Amino acid sequence: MSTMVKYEEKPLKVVGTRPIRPDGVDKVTGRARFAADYSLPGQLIGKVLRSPHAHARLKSIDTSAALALPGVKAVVTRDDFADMASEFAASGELTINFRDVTRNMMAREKVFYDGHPVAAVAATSESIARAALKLIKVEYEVLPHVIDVVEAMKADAPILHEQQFTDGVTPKPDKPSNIAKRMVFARGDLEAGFKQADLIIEHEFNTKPVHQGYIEPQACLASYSEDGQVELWTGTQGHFVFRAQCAKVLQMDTGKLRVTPTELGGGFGGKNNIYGEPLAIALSRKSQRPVKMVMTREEVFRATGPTSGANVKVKIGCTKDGRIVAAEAELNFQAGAFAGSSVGMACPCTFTRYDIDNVRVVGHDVTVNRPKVAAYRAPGAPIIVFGVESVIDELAKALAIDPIEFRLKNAAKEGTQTYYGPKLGPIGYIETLTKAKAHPHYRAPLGPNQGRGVATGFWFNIGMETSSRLNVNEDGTVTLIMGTVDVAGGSRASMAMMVAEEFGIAYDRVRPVIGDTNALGFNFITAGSRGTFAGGMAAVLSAREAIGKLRQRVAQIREVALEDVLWKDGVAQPAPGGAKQFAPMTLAEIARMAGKTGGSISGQSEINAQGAGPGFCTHIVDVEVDKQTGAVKILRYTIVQDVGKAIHPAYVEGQMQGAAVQGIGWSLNEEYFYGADGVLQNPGFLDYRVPVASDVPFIDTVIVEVPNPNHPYGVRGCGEVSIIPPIAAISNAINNAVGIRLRNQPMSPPAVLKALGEAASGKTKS
Amino acid sequence: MNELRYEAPKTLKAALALLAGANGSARMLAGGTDLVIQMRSGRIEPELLLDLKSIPEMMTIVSKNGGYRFGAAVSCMDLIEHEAFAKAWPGVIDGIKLIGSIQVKARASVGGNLCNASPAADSVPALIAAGARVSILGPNGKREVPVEEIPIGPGKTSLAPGEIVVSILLPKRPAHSGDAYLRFTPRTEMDIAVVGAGVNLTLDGRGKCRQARVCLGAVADRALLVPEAAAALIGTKVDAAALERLAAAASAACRPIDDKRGTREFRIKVAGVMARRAAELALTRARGN
Amino acid sequence: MAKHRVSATVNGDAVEFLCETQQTLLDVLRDELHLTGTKEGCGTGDCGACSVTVEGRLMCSCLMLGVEAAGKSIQTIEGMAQGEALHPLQRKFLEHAALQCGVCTPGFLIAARSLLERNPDPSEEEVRYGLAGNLCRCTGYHKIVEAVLDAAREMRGA
Amino acid sequence: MARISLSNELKPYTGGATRLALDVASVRQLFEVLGEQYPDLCPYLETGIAVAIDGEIYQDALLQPIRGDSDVLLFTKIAGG
Repeated sequence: MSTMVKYEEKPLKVVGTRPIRPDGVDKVTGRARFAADYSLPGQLIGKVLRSPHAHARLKSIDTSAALALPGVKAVVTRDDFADMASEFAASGELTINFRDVTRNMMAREKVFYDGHPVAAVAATSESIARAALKLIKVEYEVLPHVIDVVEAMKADAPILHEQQFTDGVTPKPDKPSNIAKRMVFARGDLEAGFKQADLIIEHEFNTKPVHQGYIEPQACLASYSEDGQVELWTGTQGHFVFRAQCAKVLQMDTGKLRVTPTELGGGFGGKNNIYGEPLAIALSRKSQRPVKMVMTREEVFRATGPTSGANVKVKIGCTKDGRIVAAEAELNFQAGAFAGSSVGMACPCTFTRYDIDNVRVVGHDVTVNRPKVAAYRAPGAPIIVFGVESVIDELAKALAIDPIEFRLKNAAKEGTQTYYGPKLGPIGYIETLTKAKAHPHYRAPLGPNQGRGVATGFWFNIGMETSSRLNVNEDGTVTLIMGTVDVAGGSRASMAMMVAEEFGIAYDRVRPVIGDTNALGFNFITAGSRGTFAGGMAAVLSAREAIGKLRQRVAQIREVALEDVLWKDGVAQPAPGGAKQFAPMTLAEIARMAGKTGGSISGQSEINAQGAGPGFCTHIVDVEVDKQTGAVKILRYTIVQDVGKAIHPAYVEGQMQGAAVQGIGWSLNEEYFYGADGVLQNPGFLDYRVPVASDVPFIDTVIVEVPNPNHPYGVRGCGEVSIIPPIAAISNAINNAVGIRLRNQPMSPPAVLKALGEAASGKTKS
Repeated sequence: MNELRYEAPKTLKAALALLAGANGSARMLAGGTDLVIQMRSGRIEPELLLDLKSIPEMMTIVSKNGGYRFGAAVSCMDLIEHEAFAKAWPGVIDGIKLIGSIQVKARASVGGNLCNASPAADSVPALIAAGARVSILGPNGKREVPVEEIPIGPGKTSLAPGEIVVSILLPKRPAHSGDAYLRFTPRTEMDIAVVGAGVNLTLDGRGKCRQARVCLGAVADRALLVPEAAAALIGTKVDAAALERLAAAASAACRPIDDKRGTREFRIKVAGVMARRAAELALTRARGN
Repeated sequence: MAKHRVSATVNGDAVEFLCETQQTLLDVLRDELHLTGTKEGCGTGDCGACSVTVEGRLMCSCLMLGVEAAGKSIQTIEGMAQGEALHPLQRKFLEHAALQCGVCTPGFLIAARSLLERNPDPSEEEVRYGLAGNLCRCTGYHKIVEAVLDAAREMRGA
Repeated sequence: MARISLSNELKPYTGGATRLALDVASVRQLFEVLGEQYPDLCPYLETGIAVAIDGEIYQDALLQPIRGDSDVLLFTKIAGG
C-alpha cells in the first residue's frame, strides 16, 4: 500500500518559525564530518588511473610494475569485476542498467570518455599511489569519437555501443545507433491545433552540459573484513541506493554492506550515483586494509555527471488574443557515455505550465563520448524551458500582451489535463504569476541598456520509499532517526519541527539524526525535492504512532479508557467530556516511568509516500548589458514560488536563492570546453566559471503557500523548481535591454557581443 | 620515485649555487600559486624546490631616487598595502590587485607572475606600460632588462639556466603622469584575463599627452607593447578622436587565439575597448597628479 | 622517504609534524594534525574552502607547502570560537541560515573574519568582492552577505 | 471493468494500443495482465511506470487497489535531482 496523509489546517507553534539547524554549530566550528574527513587506522589511499582518450578500445592493461612498487597493496582493473547483463535496476528504483553501471565505474571493452576509470590502486601514501598509476601500462586503440549531440545522431557518426538499437521505434531498427531511445508524448490533434493559430513561432536552441558544481569532491572510505562484512562511509544523496548498487556490482549480500552517509558537501543530483565506492571496496577486499578515496576537482569534472547538453526545437501557435492552441517540441539530449539522460523528465516538463489542447513532444536520448550525465536539480527542465519560455516571450511581444498576462491567459490550474498523464491537482501557478505581476520589482524603472525578463517553471516533485524511527528518551527528549539524507537544505530541521509540532514540545527537545543502512529499512535517494515531503510524512507518522503509545501508557497508568486520554501541548490530559478525570502527565513524566510500565516508547513508519504536489514558480530579472564587451550584469532578481507550506521559511528561501544563482551561472558563463581530441579543456573552478559572490545581487524571495492536500502540513517539494526559469528569464531580459535574442546557452560575453555585432550589421536571425 | 628536496637559502649566492648544482631539475618557489598546482597535477616533476622567501633582497620594497625597487618574491598583498608605492603606480597596483583572490594575492608574487610567462598575467602589461625593468642574477653575474624582454611565449622566458629574477625596478615618474590597467573577464573576480590593457601616460603643463606606453595582455603569445596605440595619444589632449584611434590601433595589433577563455574575434574587439577605458582612467589619474 | 620535521603554531598551540616536500599545508592540517575543519574543494586556489590565516594573512592552504609553515602562526576554523562562545560571525551564520552543506563554511568564516579585521564597516559590494575568493554553490550568497553585514554591525557595536 | 489508458510514449511497446478495459483489482494484477498481453512492456512495468488511479499518482505501489469503475492511467515514472 502506498501512503498519503491528508493536510489539516491547524494553529502552528513550531512549523513556520526559523530555529537553527541541528547540524549548524558543527558546520561553523569545523566539527562536521564529511566523507573526506573520515579515517581509519591502517588505511590505504586509493587512486584511479583514467583514460586520456575520448574513445578507445582497451587492448591490454599491465599492472605488474605498479604492484611491484613498495607500498602498493592492491590494484584492480576490469578483471576484478564481474560483467553484468543488461538489466534495468529494480534495486534503488533508478532506471539504471547494471551493464552500464559496471562499465562506467571501470572500463571493460572500451573507454568512452576522457577520464573513464581504467585501473585503481591502493597504497600506503598518496604519493606512492600516484607514482603507481604512472607504472600501469595501458594499450589503447584510439577510435573516432563524437562529442556533440547533433553530430552523434547522424547516421555516419562513430557508434559508441554496438549493441545499442534505438528503443521506442517501430519497426525495431536493425542498425546500432547512438540514439538510445526515442519517446513521444502527445495529446490532441497537433495539425488541427496549428491551423487555428493566428501566430506561430518556431526556433531551435542549444545548450552545453553544465556541472552541479558541489564544492565537496566525491569521497569514500571502505573497510572489508575477513568475514566478508563491509563498512562504507560516503557522501551520498541515498545510502540505501548506494548499498544496493555496490552489493550488486560486487556480487555480495546486501546485508553484509553497511553504508553510513556522512555530511554531504552538496549534491544537487550529482551524488545519486556510485563512482569510487565499489573500487574502494574492491581494493579493500584485495588488500584487507581500509581504503580511502577522494576525488580531485579535476576528476570530478572529467568523470562525474554533468547534466546534458542539448539541441531542442520549439514551435508554439496561438490565437491573436493570446490563447495557445498548439505546441510542439523536439528534445535531443546528450546522455554521455551511457544511455539514460534526463530527457524523459524534460519531455513532460516542456509545456506543463500551460493548458494546451494539442501537444506533441518528442525526445531522444543520445550517447556521446562524455562522462555519463547525472541528475541536476529539476533534471532536464531548465534546458527545454529555456526554449519554451523564450518562444512564449516572443509570442507575447508580437501580440503586445504583457508577458505575465500572456502566461495567465494560458496558465495550468487544478484540473488541467497534462499531456504526459494525469490531471493536475491543486497548484499555485496562477498565484505565483499574479504575485509577480503585483510585485514592486515588476514596475521599477529601468535605465539605458537595462531590461527585464520573466519566465516560469514547473517541477513534479516525488514521494517514494521512506522510513523513520523515533525514540522517546528517558527524560522525554525525542530522537528522530531518518533514512532520507539531509542533502544540505536543512530537512533535518524541518523534520524535527514537524515532530515537535506533533508532540507539542519545543524544537530543541527533538534531535534528528540520519540512520545508516543497518538502522532502518530502505529509503530512496533524496531527490525530486522529496526530503521534507516524504521524510516529513514518515516522521509525522512515527510521531503519531509514538503519541498513540504514550496515550495508551497513560490510560494504563491512570486506569482510564484510551479515548479519555487527550494528547495536547506535550501533555497527556483528560479529554474534554471524557468519562473520567485524572492527573495529567507530561511527556517527561511518562518517559521517566516507561521502563517500569512496559518498556521504552517509540514510533516508526515505513511508507511509500505518494501525493507529492507539483511546484511552480515565476521569476523576474533585470539585467544590464555592456554593449562594448557583451558582459551581462544581473541587477535585480525576484522569485515567487509555491512551496505548499514553508516548514522553515529561511531554509526554503535558501533553496530558492541557491537554485536561482545556479541558474544564473548556467545562463551566463558555465560550459564545458572540449578540444578536437575529445579531451575536456576546463576541468577546474578557474575556467569552469560558477558565479562568485560579486557576480550576483541579493535574490528576493516571495513564498506562496497553496497547501498540498496529501501532506499533513501541506508541504510540496521546494528544492528544484527555481533552477528552471533563469536561463529563459535572463535571455528575455537581454532581449528587452538591447534587442538581441540569444538562443544558445551560455550567454557569455563573446556570444552577446557577436549577436550585438550581427544586429548592428542587420544580419540578425529572426 | 625521485625524492623532492626543499631548500630555503638565505642569500642569493647560496641560491645560485644550489641552482647551479641542480642541473635544471630545480624550480624556484616564491608564492607557489602556480608551482604547487603544476606539481600536484603532475605537469612538472622537479627534484629541488628553491624557496626564495628567506633572501632579504627578494622580499623588500625600497624607494630609490624617486623610483622603486621591489623584490621579485614580495607578495602582491605587501605591494597593495604599501601606500606610497600604490600611490605612485596605481596602474601597476590595478594589475596586481587582479591576480586571483585575496587568498592568492597573499602568496603570489610579481616575479612569479612574470616568470610563469602566461600571456594573460595581469601584472605584466601594467609593468611594461610603466617602463619597468628587472634585475637578474646568474652564473655570469648581474644584468638588467626591460620587463617585456622576459616572456617569450606561453610558459617560456628569456632567462638563461641558473638565472634568478631578483627584483623589479620602476623609474621615477614625471609630474602629470598616470597609469591604469583594466582587463576583461567573464566573471567579476577569480578569472584569467581574456584581454588586459595597461596604459601609462604623461601630460605636459597644458594637458597634452607628451609620453605614453600601451601594453596589451592575452592577445598574443606574450604581453604586447603597442607603440602605434601609444602614438595615437601622444601630442593629443586624449580626446575622443585620439581614444578612437588608440582603440583601433590596439585591436589591430592583436594576434590572439580562440580558447576556453574567449574567441579571437572577441579578443580583438574588446582589446580596443579595454585600451580606451584604461587610457581614460590613466588620464584622470594624470590630471590629478 | 625523508620527511621534514616542522614546528609551527596552530590556533595558539605549538605543534610539530613530519611532512614530505610536496604535502601542502592543507594536507598537513588534515592528515598530519587531524584538523579536518579546513576543506579541500579544488586544490588549485579557486574555491577558498581551504582558507586559513598564516601570520594573520588570509591564504589558501592548498597553495602553500607544509614545510613553508615552519615557525609560522596559523589560524584555522577550529580556533575561531573562544571556548563555548562562538565568534559573532559563527553566530550570525547560524541565525541568518547562511550555510547549507557546510563545506564552504569554514573558509567563508575565516575569510569574513579577515575581511572585517581590515574593514569593520564594509558595504554590501565590499563584502561581495571581499569574499569573491570563496565559492558557495548552495546559498546563492544572499544569506552569507546578510550574515557578514549583520556580524560587522554587531562587532562595531552599532 | 476499470478503464485503462496508456500514455502516448508507451505506444511502441503495446503495438499502438492506448485504451483498454480490464477486470483487475490492484496495480499488481494490472501489471501482470499487461505484461502477459504486451511482453515488450515488461521491462518498463518493472522499473519505469507510474500509475494514476482516479487522478492520484502512485509510483511503486503494486498493492494499490483498483475499483471496478476506476480510471487508470499509466505513464512514465518521475525522478529528480
